Amino acid sequence: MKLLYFAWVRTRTGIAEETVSPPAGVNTVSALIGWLCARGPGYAAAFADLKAVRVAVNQEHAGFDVAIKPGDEIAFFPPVTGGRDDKGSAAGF
Amino acid sequence: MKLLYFAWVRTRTGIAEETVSPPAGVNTVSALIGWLCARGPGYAAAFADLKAVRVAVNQEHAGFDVAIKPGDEIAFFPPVTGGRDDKGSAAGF
Amino acid sequence: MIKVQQQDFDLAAEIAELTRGRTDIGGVVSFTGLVRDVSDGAKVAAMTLEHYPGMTEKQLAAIERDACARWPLSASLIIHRYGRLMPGEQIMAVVTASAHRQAAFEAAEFLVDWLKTKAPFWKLESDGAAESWVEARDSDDTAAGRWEKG
Amino acid sequence: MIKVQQQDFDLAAEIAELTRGRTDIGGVVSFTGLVRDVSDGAKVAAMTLEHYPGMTEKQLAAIERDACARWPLSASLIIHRYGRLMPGEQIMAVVTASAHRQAAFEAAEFLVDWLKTKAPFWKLESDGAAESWVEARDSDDTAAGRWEKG
Repeated sequence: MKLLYFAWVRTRTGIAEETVSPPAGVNTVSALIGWLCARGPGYAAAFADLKAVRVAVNQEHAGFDVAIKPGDEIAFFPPVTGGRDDKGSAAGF
Repeated sequence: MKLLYFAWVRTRTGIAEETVSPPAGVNTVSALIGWLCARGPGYAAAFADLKAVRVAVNQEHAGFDVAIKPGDEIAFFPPVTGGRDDKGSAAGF
Repeated sequence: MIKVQQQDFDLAAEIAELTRGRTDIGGVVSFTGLVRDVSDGAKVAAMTLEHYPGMTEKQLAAIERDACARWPLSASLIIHRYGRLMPGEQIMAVVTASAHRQAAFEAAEFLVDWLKTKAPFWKLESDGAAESWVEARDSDDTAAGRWEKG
Repeated sequence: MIKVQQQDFDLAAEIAELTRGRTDIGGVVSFTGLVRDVSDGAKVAAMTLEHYPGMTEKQLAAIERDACARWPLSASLIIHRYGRLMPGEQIMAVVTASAHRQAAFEAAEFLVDWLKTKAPFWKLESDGAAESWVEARDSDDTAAGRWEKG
């Protein structure tokens, strides 16, 4: 399966995308995250606060309990930040 | 005083602007209209339906009872038509 | 800024001029009014806008001041054309810039409603043969009425 | 129409393309979002937008379809840039065209609210030295929330 990382999730994993073949038992987003965290401290840091991480499976928003299978495209990213009002971000609108 | 006519008021009077010196007793918009109507059928047609005529004195909207004096700029025109919605005018907005 | 002119305008150039050198503006709303080719179902070949030079500019400047007093605008522009226009041509534009996008939207809508109902322009429509003056209609007054205070 | 691109855009050219040959459109509303030079009081030298190619276009197309289903639009356009942007530069634009000016205004505001809160873009701000990811904030969700049905 193809994995994609965006924004600070990407800066923590250290890579933007990779193709992985986890064992058959890794068949949900949660299980995939567990498997990834065992691969190194960058992954563990990226997934340390799951409340701050969003998931998409095949380009659709998904929960952590969603089933995944070989061939899926799975992306991890922070909540989107369209920019904020007033005293907010430089994205003024 | 300077008189201005716009839109169909202008097409009825037949002129866009003119300078007139009515007698001293003609000191309100109403009196001016009466005096103009006596000058010819074009004026009489322009002022036949006063509900459809708007007045500005020195570029400010005014009522028919407003006082006027030599040197004033007095304009007569229909209600403005900014364009209408939907099935309205070609001014689509 | 108020521009009453016969010639066409380039919206992007007008917005660029309005926001040039400004790095504090979050959003810019624009509304462009176009000439349609139908009026009450009848085909329109051309439209001629007549106005009262001098009074028009005064009234547009007054409503722009009003909008700036009611909403926190960084910049604003009203352009209105007069003369003969063909279907598809631009008639007018309103541009509002603000740090607050909702303020920019509301102020633009307020100005457009006002322009549609109160701006001193008269419209003569031609179907290619006959010409007729467009009359005012109540529904527009209703739209402008929602901005009245109290 | 959806355009996700790195390069800048010319709003007037985009509107002209969208309305070309159309003589049934009464009004065109646009909103252009700009980069500001401050963020929570701190100076911003540049902003980098990252997105999820493929998913971004899908989501923008879906919200555009939603807007077209809710309002009688003649045409619509969403442009969103990504990559490195400097203060004063255009980030995004929404254009809506309709025979009904209020529909055009409402649909544009709906799309802008959505883009601000839900569009899959992440923003990295730089003050010239350090860089930091912009986090989401609740007030924007509130603005988008007013469009929820029921």
